[in-house]
Amino acid sequence: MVAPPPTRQPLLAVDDLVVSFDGPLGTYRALDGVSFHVDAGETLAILGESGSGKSVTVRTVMALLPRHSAHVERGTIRYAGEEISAKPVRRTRELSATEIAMVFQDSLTALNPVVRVGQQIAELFRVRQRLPRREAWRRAVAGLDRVGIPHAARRAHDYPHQFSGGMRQRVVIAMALALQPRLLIADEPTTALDVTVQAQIMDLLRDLREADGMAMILITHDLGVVADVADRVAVMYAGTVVESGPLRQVYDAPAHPYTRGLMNSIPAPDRPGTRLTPIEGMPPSPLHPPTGCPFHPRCPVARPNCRTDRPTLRIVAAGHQAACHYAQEVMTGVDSHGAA
Amino acid sequence: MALGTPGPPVEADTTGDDGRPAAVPRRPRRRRLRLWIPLGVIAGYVVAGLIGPVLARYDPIATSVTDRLRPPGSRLADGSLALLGTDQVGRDLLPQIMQGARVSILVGAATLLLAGVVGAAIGILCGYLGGVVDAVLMRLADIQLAFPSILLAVFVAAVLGSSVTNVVLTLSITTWPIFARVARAQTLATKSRDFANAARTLGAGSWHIVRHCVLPAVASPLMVIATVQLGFVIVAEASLSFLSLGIPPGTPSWGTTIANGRDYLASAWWIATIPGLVLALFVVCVGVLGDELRDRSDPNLSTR
Amino acid sequence: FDSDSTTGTGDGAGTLRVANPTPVVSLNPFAANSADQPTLTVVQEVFETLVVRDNGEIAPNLAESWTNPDPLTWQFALRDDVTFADGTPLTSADAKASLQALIDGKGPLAGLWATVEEIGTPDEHTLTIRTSSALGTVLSNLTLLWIAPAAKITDSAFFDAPYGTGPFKVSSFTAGQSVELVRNDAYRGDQPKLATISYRYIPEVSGRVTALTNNEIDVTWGLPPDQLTGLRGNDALTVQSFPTYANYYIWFNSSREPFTDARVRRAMWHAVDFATISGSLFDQAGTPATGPLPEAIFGAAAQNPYPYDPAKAKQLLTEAGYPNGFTTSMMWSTGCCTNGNSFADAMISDWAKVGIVVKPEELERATWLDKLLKLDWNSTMTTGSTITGDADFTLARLYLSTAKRNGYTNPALDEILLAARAELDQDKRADLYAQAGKIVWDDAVGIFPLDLSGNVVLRTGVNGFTPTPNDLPSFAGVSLS
Amino acid sequence: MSTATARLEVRQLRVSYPAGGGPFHRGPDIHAVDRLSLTVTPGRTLGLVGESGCGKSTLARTIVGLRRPAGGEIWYDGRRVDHADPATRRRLTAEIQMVYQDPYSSLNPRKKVSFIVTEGWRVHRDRVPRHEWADRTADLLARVGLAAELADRYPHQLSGGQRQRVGIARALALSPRIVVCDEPVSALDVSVQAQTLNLLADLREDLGLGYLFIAHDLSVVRHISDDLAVMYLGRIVETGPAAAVYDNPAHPYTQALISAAPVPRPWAVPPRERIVLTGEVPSPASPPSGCRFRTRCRLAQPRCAEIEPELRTVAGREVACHYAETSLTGGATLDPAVR
Amino acid sequence: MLRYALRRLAISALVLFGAATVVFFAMRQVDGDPAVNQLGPDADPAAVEALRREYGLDAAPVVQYVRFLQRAATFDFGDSFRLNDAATSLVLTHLTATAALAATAFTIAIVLGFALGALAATRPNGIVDRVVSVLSMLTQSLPSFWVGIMLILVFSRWLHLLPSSGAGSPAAMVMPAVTLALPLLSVVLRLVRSGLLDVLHEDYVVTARAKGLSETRVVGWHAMRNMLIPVVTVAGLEFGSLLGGAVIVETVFAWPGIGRLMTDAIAARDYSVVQACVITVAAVFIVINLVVDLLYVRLDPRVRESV
Ligand SMILES: Nc1ncnc2c1ncn2[C@@H]1O[C@H](COP(=O)(O)OP(=O)(O)OP(=O)(O)O)[C@@H](O)[C@H]1O
Ligand SMILES: Nc1ncnc2c1ncn2[C@@H]1O[C@H](COP(=O)(O)OP(=O)(O)OP(=O)(O)O)[C@@H](O)[C@H]1O
Ligand SMILES: [Mg+2]
Ligand SMILES: [Mg+2]
Repeated sequence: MVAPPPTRQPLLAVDDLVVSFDGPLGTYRALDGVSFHVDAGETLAILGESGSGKSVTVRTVMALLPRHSAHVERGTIRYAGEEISAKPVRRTRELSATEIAMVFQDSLTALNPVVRVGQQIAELFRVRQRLPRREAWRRAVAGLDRVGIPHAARRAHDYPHQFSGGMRQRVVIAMALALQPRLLIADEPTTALDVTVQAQIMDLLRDLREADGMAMILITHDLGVVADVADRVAVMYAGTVVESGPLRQVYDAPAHPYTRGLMNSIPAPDRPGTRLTPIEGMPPSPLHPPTGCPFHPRCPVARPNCRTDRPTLRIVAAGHQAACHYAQEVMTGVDSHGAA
Repeated sequence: MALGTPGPPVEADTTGDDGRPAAVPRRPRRRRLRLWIPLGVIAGYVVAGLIGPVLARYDPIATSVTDRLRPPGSRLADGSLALLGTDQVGRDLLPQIMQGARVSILVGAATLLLAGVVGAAIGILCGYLGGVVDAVLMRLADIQLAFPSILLAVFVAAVLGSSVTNVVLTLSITTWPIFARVARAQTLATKSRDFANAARTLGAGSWHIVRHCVLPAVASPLMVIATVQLGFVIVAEASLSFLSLGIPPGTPSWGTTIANGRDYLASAWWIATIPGLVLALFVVCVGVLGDELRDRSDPNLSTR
Repeated sequence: FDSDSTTGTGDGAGTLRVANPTPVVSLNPFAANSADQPTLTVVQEVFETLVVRDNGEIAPNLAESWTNPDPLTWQFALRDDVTFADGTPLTSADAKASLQALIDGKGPLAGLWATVEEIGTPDEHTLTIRTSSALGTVLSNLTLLWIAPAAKITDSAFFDAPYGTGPFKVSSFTAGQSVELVRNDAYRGDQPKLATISYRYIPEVSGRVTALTNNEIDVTWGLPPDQLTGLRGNDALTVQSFPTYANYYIWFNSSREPFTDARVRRAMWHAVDFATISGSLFDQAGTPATGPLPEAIFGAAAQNPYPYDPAKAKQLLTEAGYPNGFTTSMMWSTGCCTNGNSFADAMISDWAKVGIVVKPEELERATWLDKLLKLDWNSTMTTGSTITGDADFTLARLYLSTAKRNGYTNPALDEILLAARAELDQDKRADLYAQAGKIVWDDAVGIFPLDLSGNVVLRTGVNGFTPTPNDLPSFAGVSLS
Repeated sequence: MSTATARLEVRQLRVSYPAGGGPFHRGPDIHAVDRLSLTVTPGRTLGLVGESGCGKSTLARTIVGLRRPAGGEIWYDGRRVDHADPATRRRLTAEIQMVYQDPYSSLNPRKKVSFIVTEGWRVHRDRVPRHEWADRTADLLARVGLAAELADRYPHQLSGGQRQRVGIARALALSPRIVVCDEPVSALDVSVQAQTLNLLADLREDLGLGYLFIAHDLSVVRHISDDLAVMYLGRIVETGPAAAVYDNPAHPYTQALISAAPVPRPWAVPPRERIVLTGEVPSPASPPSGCRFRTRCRLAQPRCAEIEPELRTVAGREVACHYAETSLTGGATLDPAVR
Repeated sequence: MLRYALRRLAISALVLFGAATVVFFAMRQVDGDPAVNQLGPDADPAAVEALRREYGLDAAPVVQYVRFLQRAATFDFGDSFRLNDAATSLVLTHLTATAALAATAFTIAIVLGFALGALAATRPNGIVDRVVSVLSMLTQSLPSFWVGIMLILVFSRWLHLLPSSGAGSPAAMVMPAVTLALPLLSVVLRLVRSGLLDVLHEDYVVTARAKGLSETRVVGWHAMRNMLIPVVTVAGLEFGSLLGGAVIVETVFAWPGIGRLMTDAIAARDYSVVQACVITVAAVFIVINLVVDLLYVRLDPRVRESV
């Protein structure tokens, strides 16, 4: 498993997380041994195919899974050394917003449509910090101002639907940042926004992170966005982290064939019109996961032992881990295989 | 109880988000049971209604006043055993209830069929066409809702006489707006979905869209509404019987049996209570089935 | 909710809490509701009549005596010591105004006085009634003529809280729901023991019985026989059953096939085992009828019973040309009759045994009435009460050919009935009614299975209640302990 | 019909939505598309990009006949489509098909794939005889790279990429010449997106289809388009060969858009200045006077508020900006204070 | 706003007019003559005729209809045939009695419905949820006359806890209100449960949890506010039908309400009272719908712009 960095304790460490859901067709594992960590002040990007378990992972951390259909079968979650997964949900709630805050994908649905925007932020100060109503409101307005909402004092009285998508996303961010958390989890914060607004939001996040020294977990499909802000990258496939490492290393020398396939699928701006090279095959059905390495049915370098032995995350370079039996080969052969 | 009470609308049985999940996985077996147990019970009712009266013939005019008001399990003068007791004129309750199942379920099913078909047609029409048609027909539904159902029952009974058909008619008239509203809402939601647009782009006319896009989408919520309404309709028939506006004498329904036994609740509780429980069990089963059907009717639920 | 605080205050005064089985919709005894049982029940405590029926005999009341100066004239001497509750004395003008109001009110009782030509008031305390033909029913008709103050009688607001010469006066009245009576201090007779009577309408039987056992009311009546069985064993209650003027009857529409044939009608009668049915369904609530009129009525006479005899019935049917029976229907109105639905079921069951299929038709009263009057029916079941206690009220009202009530026409019967009405000699009248009754019975115009008993259930502690056969429970003599 | 003339032309198209819609107030209509012209030629791809809400979908829907234009003309194959009689219209529009953004909502959840693919033949009874349906369906599915046995599945039993292929197969069933793709890949992940883009490119080569390809992701648009059109608030602000527009944008809005697009490997390409747009997007119900972009434009001058710039040819593309030349040479030289 | 109000008013008037027309002709279509019904079978035909004249029933139906509309416009529905009073005042006093009952029943149903519904929704498929949902189906499936009589037997006759009937004391209100509330309770309960389940799924509820708020606040404040609209809609309609359709409960508990007034009036062919009742009930429906719509605007800011 992840060898904890020897010098300092990670801010958040997730180890061997297994989560399953009851579905109408049976119980299936959405997470199958997820491990990763985030250090203080660091930005970790989680990449991966749709349905690979990115959202489930962070929701598990925040204890936001549906209580009745989801089951954490094993694994530990440590926040600043404290094993919060062994404690009642109440403990995670105490840490929520003050220590770990979360930004959700769709800002329209993440805001309560019938409550004034200012009130939704002020609520945090009133309920969590027991500030008087006025003071809470003042701080809410200040928070809106900070994320660049023009005329914040006036707009705080508006309802979410009166804001544009970009502004709503700012409101959500203001809400997440209100109590100055040490870790911000952003689950696809810009997917619903167009490029120009997306750029604004990413700039905002970067600025805030730099100002406060906040750590961040960023989930996105957009490799460009990741390249823009992340320090490290974790790549998920079929409910497990298949690769993690520093940004440039993962991008330029992916050690897992899935990551490599992902990189190759991107249209290259300098070569328009050429054929793209998608990953062949379909993602595995969570109900009938493949044996051995979950990626083997689609893997161009699979060998017979991939069918039977499940690879675990192994260090392939400094701070760079991959769960592939042939990681070294993949890493070095990226160019020769990439064209194939 | 208001006869026109609209039933509870379709609810989505979804799981709530609430904290850390429990550690014990649930078995999907329970879900199968939720379908099969009520189905089994309902089938039992239908079978009892179909063959029960054949096995233990119920003859509404075969009274035996000397055997009246016998508690369940009594032996009657002719030596037979009245498993569920006898009523106020000495008729065995078991065959009476089985015969009643016939009538009550028939009334329920026929009402829902009539109200469902008419309501769905009107609702789809309104939702699809909108405009004046929608305004006029929906106002009609409003008038219907504002119009006391008792008066309607009296009216139908007086103009057309009292018969099973007319009870069905009365109950259908009070029920159709519910179906119409649901069908309309669903039509509105469906008619401009992308898959309907795609059909339009292919050159499809309104009939094609209604038949292939709207109808299938309308069908399942209507099914669910129907299961909820079935209970209401059967109870409403009983209420009509209480007001002597229901099924005419000589054709026992659960409702008439319950209504007949109401004066005997203190002395001969079984007359009204047993069919009451029989009715309640049926309605509960149909309700559970409806809930389950609703969960299953959503094609997306099985993947997401 | 517990017993009213005024109840049971030692001296027997206090409030008697009464639950009516049917709503009192009007307190006007001169108009549409003049023959309504619930109306009369209250009205009898407030108003008095010139004569009363006491143990079947006519006795003086507001009128001290009467004579017939000629067969067409009745002359009454009124008491001179009577005042209305407001202190004004009762005069013959009041009696005249009351009779006139009844006739002008065109209610169901107006027909009793159809032959009245002139009402005279020769002096303050003498009333004369002149009829166009001799009217032998004047005295019994007068038992339903309530005397109200002439000055008020045309004022419809008066009947919202009427008063008369009776022991009580109305203090409040909510039509269809409740009536409150208070003692009339100006009453000439023995002061009633009760300070007030409060009537309340409770429609459901269970509700009424519960209210009674629960001490929310002191008295109710008209309970179905099955309820009485349970109540008899209750120490806190007294159940009184008594014969009444009411009976059950099933009419056949004699103008319709197959009931045009008296043999068919008799067959219907022979086919039903009334003894068993009434024994189990009615317990003490009814007695087998001896004639078309209950025994307590003036003019009733016992007739030859129709025994239960299916073979005979079959034979009669064969003679009439229906060896395999026939199909017909029987209608009744909802709530018309004690145990009606069960009774109908039982009869239908017996008829089926001789091949007569009778389709039950329970109808809303208004619809039933409509069909009844249009003679649009085959047979009908109902109960009726001869409220005047005089055979004429029922026989002449229903069986004269001109009444057109059941399709039966018989000139011989008409003749007897008209003669009886014109006869002033009460003994002769009784004779004539016995003959008429025999014709109705033997021709089986209808089936008269049983005479109904009334029942009144009182809480122990309600003393001095005497039932009357007209089934209008009167509480003037009641005291509470 | 000759390939050369079977092209789709949109002239001065105007599409509006009734504003407000409620009884409280009834503002002016929203002109979601305003005097817009473009041409789609078989065998070529016209990429269309623009901010969210600028009217791209509205344009697409109007072209395939789902909305009635408020003005302007739509021509196909030399014939006027928007005023044709219903029969002609049905026939003509059958040749203009659409691929929808969301593969989840654009397939009827209660119908099997076989129904969805054959739906066009059910509508146009004369096209394909019934006994050929099975074979032709298998052909079509093969063409879009789906196994024939998928015909018996319901949409929810398919993955996102498979669903999008079914949507494409449906569009192909009536042998269209023009396919309008409204963000066909933005709901798909990179790998599936690559599969779909490849498929669309293959179909274009094999069947000579013409695409109007709408997308947010500029790298995708760049990848597939021959020509590029950039929309802002219901109007086209710049259009021309993809290479020219993408690599050397002339309109300040195009510049902002392209500079904001994240690049997967920023370290592998020369660094670019990122132009971050400030200010709110104006409402299409009350567009600014003059140039619609001026409220957010770093180059805006008083003149921009008075005269609405028309499309004009500048450096091999058409652009609607008074200062296109300045902008092309790196408009930063203009003093931002003059805004 | 004015336009909206005017349109609402026009539609309401239309519905009212429709209901009035239907009831007017329906009543006259039904067998049974009001005059005969008043006077009984023994009345003289001339007397019946006179009474018909007094009721104004001798005129042609169209003439009667026009007269009826003219008078109805001034809230005058004529005098009751059966009870010696003006139809309007009868309807108003009975409506008051029913309204008291309905309001109590409604309060019970809403309070319990919300509490149980929320309890069930926060633990879906748990024991509480199952019990509550079966109970709700059960309460809705038992005919209310059976429930009413059962309550009377248990609480009055056997336990002597409550009065069996009458409209006098608050205690007398308990059983009829409970009987009336039960079917409504099951509707509210299911609505609350399903509404809550729907919104508990929404991202803003998850957001609220992520804000570290207590479960009570998340469910009771964030979620509840968003599921009120469907509940308000249905509850409004149900309240309306409580007002018009409480006959059975009114009969069982001898409650002098409008449902029984109407049923009795129908039975007696008391045209004026029936008409007054129907129009009043329709008007109440319309007012309730209006209130519901106004509530929408208060509950959901998004509606404010779109209405
Ligand atoms: N509430 C739930 N109930 C059942 N299954 C769930 C639930 N939430 C997620 N899953 C399943 O868990 C798996 C992982 O889902 P998750 O949402 O984490 O994917 P993701 O990586 O975030 O995908 P995307 O990029 O599309 O957001 C999927 O197969 C999904 O169907
Ligand atoms: N049905 C409608 N009624 C009223 N206005 C509408 C409607 N549909 C779209 N609009 C408005 O028309 C404008 C253009 O919308 P359209 O959907 O065409 O934008 P788009 O460019 O496709 O945006 P996106 O990139 O988000 O899909 C927007 O301002 C939108 O609010
Ligand atoms: Mg996700
Ligand atoms: Mg769009």
